[in-house]
Amino acid sequence: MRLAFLARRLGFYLAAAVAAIGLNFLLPRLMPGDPSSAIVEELERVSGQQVPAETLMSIRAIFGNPSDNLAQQFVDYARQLSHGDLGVSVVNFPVPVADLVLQALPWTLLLVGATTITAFAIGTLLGVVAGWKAGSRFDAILTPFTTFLSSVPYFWVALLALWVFGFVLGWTPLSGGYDADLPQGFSFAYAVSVLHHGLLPAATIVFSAFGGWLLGMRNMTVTTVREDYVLLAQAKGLSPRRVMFRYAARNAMLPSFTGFAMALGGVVGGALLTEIVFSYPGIGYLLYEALQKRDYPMMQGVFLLITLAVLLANLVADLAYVLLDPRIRAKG
Amino acid sequence: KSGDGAAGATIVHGKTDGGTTFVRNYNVLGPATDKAPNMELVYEPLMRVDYGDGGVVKPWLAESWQFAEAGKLLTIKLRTDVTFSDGKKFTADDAVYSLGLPIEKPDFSIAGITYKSVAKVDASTVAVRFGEPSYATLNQFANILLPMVPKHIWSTQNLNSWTNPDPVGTGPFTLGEFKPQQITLKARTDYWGGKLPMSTYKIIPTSPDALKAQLLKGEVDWASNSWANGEKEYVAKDPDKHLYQLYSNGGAMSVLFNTAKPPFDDVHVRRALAMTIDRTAVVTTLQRPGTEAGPTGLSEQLFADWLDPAYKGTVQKVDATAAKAELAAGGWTVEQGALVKDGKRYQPSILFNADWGWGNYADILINTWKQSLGLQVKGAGQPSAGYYDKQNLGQFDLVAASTGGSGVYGVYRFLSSTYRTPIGKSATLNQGRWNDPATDAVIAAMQRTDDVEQLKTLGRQLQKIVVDKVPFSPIYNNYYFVEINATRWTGWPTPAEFDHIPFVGMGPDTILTLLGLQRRGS
Amino acid sequence: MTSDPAAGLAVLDVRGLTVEYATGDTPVRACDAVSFELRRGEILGVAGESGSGKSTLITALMRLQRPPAATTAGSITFHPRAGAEPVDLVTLSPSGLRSLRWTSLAIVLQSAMDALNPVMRVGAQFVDVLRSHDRSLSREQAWAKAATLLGMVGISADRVRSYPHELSGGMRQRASIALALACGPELVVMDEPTTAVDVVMQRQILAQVLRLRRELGFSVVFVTHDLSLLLELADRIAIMYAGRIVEIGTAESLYTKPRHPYTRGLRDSFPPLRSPLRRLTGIPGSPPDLLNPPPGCSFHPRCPDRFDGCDRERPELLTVDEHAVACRLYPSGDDRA
Amino acid sequence: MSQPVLEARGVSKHFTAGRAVVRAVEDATLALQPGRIVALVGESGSGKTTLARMLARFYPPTSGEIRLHGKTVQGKPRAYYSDVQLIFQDPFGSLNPLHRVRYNLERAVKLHHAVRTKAELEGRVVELLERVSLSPAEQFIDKFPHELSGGQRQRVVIARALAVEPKVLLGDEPISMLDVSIRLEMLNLLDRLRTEEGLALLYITHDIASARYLCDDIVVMYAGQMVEGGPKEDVIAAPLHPYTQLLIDSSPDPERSRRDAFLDDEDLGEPPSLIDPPAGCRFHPRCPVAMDICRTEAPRRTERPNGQWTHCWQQENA
Amino acid sequence: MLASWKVRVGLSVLVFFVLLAIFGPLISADPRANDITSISEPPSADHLFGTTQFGQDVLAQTIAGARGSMLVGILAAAIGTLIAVLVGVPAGYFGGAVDNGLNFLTNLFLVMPVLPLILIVAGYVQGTGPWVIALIIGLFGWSGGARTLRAQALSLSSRDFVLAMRMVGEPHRRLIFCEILPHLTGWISAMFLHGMIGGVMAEAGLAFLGISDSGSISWGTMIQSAQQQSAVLRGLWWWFVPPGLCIALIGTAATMVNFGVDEVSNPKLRMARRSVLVRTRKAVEA
Ligand SMILES: Nc1ncnc2c1ncn2[C@@H]1O[C@H](COP(=O)(O)OP(=O)(O)OP(=O)(O)O)[C@@H](O)[C@H]1O
Ligand SMILES: Nc1ncnc2c1ncn2[C@@H]1O[C@H](COP(=O)(O)OP(=O)(O)OP(=O)(O)O)[C@@H](O)[C@H]1O
Ligand SMILES: [Mg+2]
Ligand SMILES: [Mg+2]
Ligand code: NI
Repeated sequence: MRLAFLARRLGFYLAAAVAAIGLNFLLPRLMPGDPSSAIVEELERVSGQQVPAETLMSIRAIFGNPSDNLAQQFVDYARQLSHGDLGVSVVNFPVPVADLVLQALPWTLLLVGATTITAFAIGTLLGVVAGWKAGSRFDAILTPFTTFLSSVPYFWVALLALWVFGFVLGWTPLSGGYDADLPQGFSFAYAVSVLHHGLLPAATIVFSAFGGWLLGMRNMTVTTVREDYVLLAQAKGLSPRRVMFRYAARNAMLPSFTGFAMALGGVVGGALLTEIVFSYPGIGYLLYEALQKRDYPMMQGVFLLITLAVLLANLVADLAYVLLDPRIRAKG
Repeated sequence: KSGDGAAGATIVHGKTDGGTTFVRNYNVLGPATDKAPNMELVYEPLMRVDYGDGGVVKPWLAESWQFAEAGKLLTIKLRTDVTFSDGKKFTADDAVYSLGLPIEKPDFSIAGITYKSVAKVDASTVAVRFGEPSYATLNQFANILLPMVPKHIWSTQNLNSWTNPDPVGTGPFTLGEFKPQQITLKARTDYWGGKLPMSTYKIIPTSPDALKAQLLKGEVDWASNSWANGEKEYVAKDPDKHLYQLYSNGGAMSVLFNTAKPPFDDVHVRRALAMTIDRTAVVTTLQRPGTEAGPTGLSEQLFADWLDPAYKGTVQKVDATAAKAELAAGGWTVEQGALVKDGKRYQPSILFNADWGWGNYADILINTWKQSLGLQVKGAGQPSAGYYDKQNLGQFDLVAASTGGSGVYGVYRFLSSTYRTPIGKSATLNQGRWNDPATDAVIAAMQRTDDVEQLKTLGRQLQKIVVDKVPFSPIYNNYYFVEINATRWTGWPTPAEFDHIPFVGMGPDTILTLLGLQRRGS
Repeated sequence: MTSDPAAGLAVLDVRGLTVEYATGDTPVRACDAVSFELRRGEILGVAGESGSGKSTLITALMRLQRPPAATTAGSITFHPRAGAEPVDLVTLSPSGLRSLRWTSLAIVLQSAMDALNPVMRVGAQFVDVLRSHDRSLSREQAWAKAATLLGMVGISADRVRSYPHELSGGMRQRASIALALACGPELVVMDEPTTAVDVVMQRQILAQVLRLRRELGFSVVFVTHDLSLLLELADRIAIMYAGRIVEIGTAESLYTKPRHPYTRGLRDSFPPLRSPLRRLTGIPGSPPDLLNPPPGCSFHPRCPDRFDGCDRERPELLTVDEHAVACRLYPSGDDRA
Repeated sequence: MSQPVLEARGVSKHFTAGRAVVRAVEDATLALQPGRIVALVGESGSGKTTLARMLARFYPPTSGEIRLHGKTVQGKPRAYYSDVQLIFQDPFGSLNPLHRVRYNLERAVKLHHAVRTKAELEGRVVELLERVSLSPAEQFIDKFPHELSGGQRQRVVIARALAVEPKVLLGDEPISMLDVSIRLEMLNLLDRLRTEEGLALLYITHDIASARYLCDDIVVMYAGQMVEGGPKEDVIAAPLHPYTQLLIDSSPDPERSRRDAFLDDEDLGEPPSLIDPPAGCRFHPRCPVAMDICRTEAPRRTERPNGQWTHCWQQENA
Repeated sequence: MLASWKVRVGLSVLVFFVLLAIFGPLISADPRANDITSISEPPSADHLFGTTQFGQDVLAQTIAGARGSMLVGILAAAIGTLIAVLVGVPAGYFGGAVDNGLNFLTNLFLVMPVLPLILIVAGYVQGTGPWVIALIIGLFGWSGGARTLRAQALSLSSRDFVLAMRMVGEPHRRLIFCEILPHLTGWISAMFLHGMIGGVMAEAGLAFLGISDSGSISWGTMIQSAQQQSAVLRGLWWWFVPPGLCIALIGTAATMVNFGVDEVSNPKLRMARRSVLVRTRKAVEA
């Protein structure tokens, strides 16, 4: 049962990955006109130069040679991808997209990964407490406040934070991922600088993201607390903390866990707007720049990477879910 | 933090337009659109344009030059004291190679190269041949995109894909350390132009807003960015050290009329609309008071000597009465917000670049037109790409676009009908499709002479055409914006007195600025 | 009955227990001045229709009620075994209560599927409670004990590592009975522990409960809507109607001589399995809405024997020996049926 | 005995759950006659609901056939439903909480009769309500299900089923969710419908006492198979199958001397898995009198002159 | 449903904004009118919300922005909800092959990263109007809803009352529309509200990135314009606070409505209300 379940999920993700690659392949081709010619023209317009043969080839491999049929184009595309080749950045020619992505990836993983986990932890914890003490003053104040918080556009929060802490108070740097003067590497000063730069973006992400977790978790906890098994746990005379965490929270968490997995997958996509507000050198910013400069190969590459990461995270989440919820193994 | 280390002499440049990371690509001529910044500190052109002197072309790596054959043959004498940073001498071979590249490789044909061939005359002289008289296009040799590169290195590379990670050039700097978020350039000790007062030039990426804080804190010494209300928010806080300077770049933000289609093929309509642009409102909201463009589009700061006295000091005010009279004279009426003549209605729209945030200024124009003429113009914002597409293809009625160039000829050159294409075909210049024999004649005459007085006369003729026939209508002057924190470095030029503009990215001017600085207190 | 020396003594003494649901403007009184006594080793059955307040009573007895339920009056005096001081569960401090829980008071809920934590192994749920009440117990010992306890109710030891969903309904129900007995409680309350299983299994489970009670000597409050089952199982039976106990007495006397018309009606709602069939009518009408209880005796709208005044006067539960009834037909509680 | 209206002949139902096959009903045969009530008893999971749902054509039988008026049924079940109606266990669940009583009945009437006027429609609805003793009808007609008690809801459900004027009513534990005190009213109502309208009734229950009260014949199911059947008094008084015996012994019976039944604390284990049922007689693992043959071969049907029949080796050999 | 104060307050706020979007622009000042005599002025009697860098009245812009943002939000929500219903309900109701196909589609869209996808698509179709933006947001934002609806329809379709009505002879069409859909209205309206804030937020985000119709005024373009003029760093708070707050307000309102509806339909949540706790405490003390 368990294996069958996993196999089915795996099958789905494989299919989804193929679909994602297909979407990535089709998107530019669905747009009016022939994508590679459009890109070539764009490139010529931007640079005011004729596109060299090498660039043309790279573009053709990713975006298709108009003279080939679609199947042939897909084969070329898949072959290109199977070598880990996401094509060549048009704007940063001849740097491969993969290189640029790899450069930006650690930053995003660090910032968004850490904050996603933190926000989830904080939100879930507070949500459990609010749900456990539903109706208490703590809940009655925190929950509406959080409702409001989670409705505030997060780039707006980022702007305000930047203004207050970066500009008015000057506590945090205004942009970038680290102090450029320091040599990159595993030095203490460098780590401190990375933390210092990451603090504000991280804080704003956590600030605007934990509310959603809190609300979901609160309601799930409220529902779970009314389950018989929680009642029984109380009757068993276990300590309230144990009842709250092992019985109520443990079960209430299951639905948010799926969301958390998706969020983790989304990490690779970066906190787009926040990264932009803080000029944080992550994937989100990369995508934004690609978009602005119409660097289609870069857009496609980043998007493919994000999609595959999300798929992978979901797969991992499914696997983990099997461990978390024994019932799933039976249900399949 | 940045700056005063043991090495001491560092100048920090905050770069705002390059995103968060830099790309190590020093192939000046390569096809990428994003390359390493400030390559002009490594690779230098032959000449420079002196904006302090009406945009006249001055020598740089070239020592002198001479036109012959009625402006069709240019002999350039090179400096003999120039070396590349690898120690090799800069010779005519390098110059011929460098100038020949765009001819030999059409891929590299940068817009504006008009010469047909290059030849070596002797070890320090090259001859450039044009197809037609080219006195007026000398400034192409001042283009930093036509730099002198070392033949011994470049000729062995595949220039299409080479990224030239360790550039060797004639400029005052070599690449010290390259990090995606910080570049340090090291000053050469054997630079032909003299000894630089600093040993290191550091470039950091930043955003316009972050830059402001960095300037205030003194983390950045020098940047090229506009600071609306900079006088109050920056300079006033320490007028001695906080410098915010505007240098006219000779051009203006203008409304271009699409003269290839009605109703803008009618001079009365153009005049009426030009008369009812509230330029003062625009510059007020831009927070650049007093920068309204004159009717000619030539800035007085730069072209004082060249301007027709009749147009000097003119600030065009909104004149609804006159504008209505113009419309009446052309037989136009405005009905329900549209221009009407002979039963045909025209409801124009104005194209602008949304990425510049120009929508709000477009609104000001639209409002004034509505208030003074009753004409309802639609705003049609487009992101950069679409904006340029539509502009070049002539798919617009009115477009807010920058005009400009070096020298009077440079500013007006685009009006030549030689650049004109039918609507639907891309034009890189003359997007307004201006087609006027008188204009063409004057422009052609300017190309054929380097006689300053004659050029001035011709220039005034062009000014008159622009003022009377209104192929485009300037709104406000464009500037080079310079932000400086002079805490560490002094000796900066000022707009009141300069012979080079302290603007980063201006090639030789940038170098001249650096050469002229002194460390404060030493 | 058992040979426990303390037999016959009260283990629980409930007086005037009133529980209200504080929803809406008028509170719903789901338990109204409920009084009874539970003796050591005894099985007290509580029968009543759906909504009569059985579960409310049980949760209030265990102080497990949650908002909006609130115990608004009455006392629950618990007499611990080894001569310790009696305590009032209604006012007992939370920590005092926690020390009594499971070691003295245990509960079996209606649906074992819902009562077992779905993400914990069955054994772990035993270990959890065993170790929290006996800190000296090692993990291994606790698991071993869990297996023994499961064995007691006929579940093989290898099932301790199963998750609840991996057990059948009957096994789950038995497991939760074993769980209730884990810490040797004096009192086990059971809220319809066998409604979800079918008759064969029900009989097996109840047989085991009876056997275990013989061996361990705990008292039981057993709640169900199935009077016919209680008649066989319980020592004494309390009949609840609309939040009140309308009659309480030994099983035999309740079956043979029901006094309250409701009890009689209820008894006659179960068609016989063997004796000759006759047409039965049950009790006409439907149970009252506790939000708007009828005035007087809440049974009067359905009562075949009602007479003048039943719709005004509320009868008290009057005790005579083993039998008590709240009906105006028996003004002194004596036997007139 | 008259001709059966509805018959199941050797029907089986196998569900596939993943790779496993659940043999929920195996070779069941059942006949419903007009004016007679058959009770189907058996423990949880024995396939009673599955059989009822096959008869209601919610599931197609894996094998065997369903016959209505002697003809094998096939095609769209729409016409079939004007003869056969199923009453569900949960009276709340089988009424859409968003629709009034009126809507439910009017839809049923409209779908099966060409009513022309509003008054005619109203008349029919009132008549239906009165037939299930919901009178005065005006008091109930515009109520929502949640405004009715369980018994009243179940009556509305029955009224809706009657609207199509069926010949057969299948009741899947129609009273088990009702309060004890009102169950009998419902049984009496069903009994009246049988007598007055000549309906054929299938009464599914796990309560053997109520089966005895209502029905004429009893059929006992165990683990997907029918193990015994016959006239009710015979089956209860003298069960032929040990499972029937066990079922009767397990049923609460206050008349029995107290606690007798609880004394033999014997663990009979669980009903078998239907995925991998025991070979031979499916009851043999729990059977106190199982013989060797029970473990290998399934017993055939043994009939008694009184109409009682069973599948048990004990009887076959007797 | 209106018994819940959360629903009442939330709905009032939403209705207020919808009315504002419909009628506000008719009575407010021209949001594009430039008054260069008052530039970047803080709130005053003349300009209740102050003025922008361009001498435009922030109040008028906020009102016009309500129209722009709500239009995109509501359109996106309508499109998304419609697709969710069209995909989710048949999948759940019919099951089998229909379900397999539709469910795969849903799951696929569920795991696709939506914002980047919207960005990419918006990047390809540059310079678009509010309709296209709404279409894109809606097209990529339906999957969560479809999944919920599918699950609900699946459980509803096997509920006894559906079977019972089928037995009475109702055709599939009526079963879906009269028996099942009415039960989903709660979910669907919640989905719609959710989609609406999602749409408003996404529009704001896209506008902030410069992907929007620059001709229209929305809260997003207001924030973007303020950001472009460094309003934040210059302390022109009255410029960017109103649009941000408006978004937060309707977001909060929509969440409150959903919360309230949840409480009404889920008794467990209803029991968790503070009033219940307070009342219970009072009862015990009495
Ligand atoms: N949370 C609640 N809020 C308001 N009233 C409630 C609540 N829970 C129960 N009640 C009411 O209290 C009364 C007693 O309910 P209780 O659950 O104790 O009945 P019961 O006898 O256990 O019924 P059943 O046999 O159905 O389990 C019912 O009338 C019910 O309406
Ligand atoms: N759709 C289905 N898919 C798989 N198995 C099923 C399905 N429906 C029923 N079963 C299985 O078929 C067997 C018989 O179930 P059924 O519901 O018919 O029993 P029942 O006699 O009605 O039980 P109860 O008394 O609990 O209602 C059970 O083991 C059940 O798990
Ligand atoms: Mg109960
Ligand atoms: Mg069943
Ligand atoms: Ni029962």
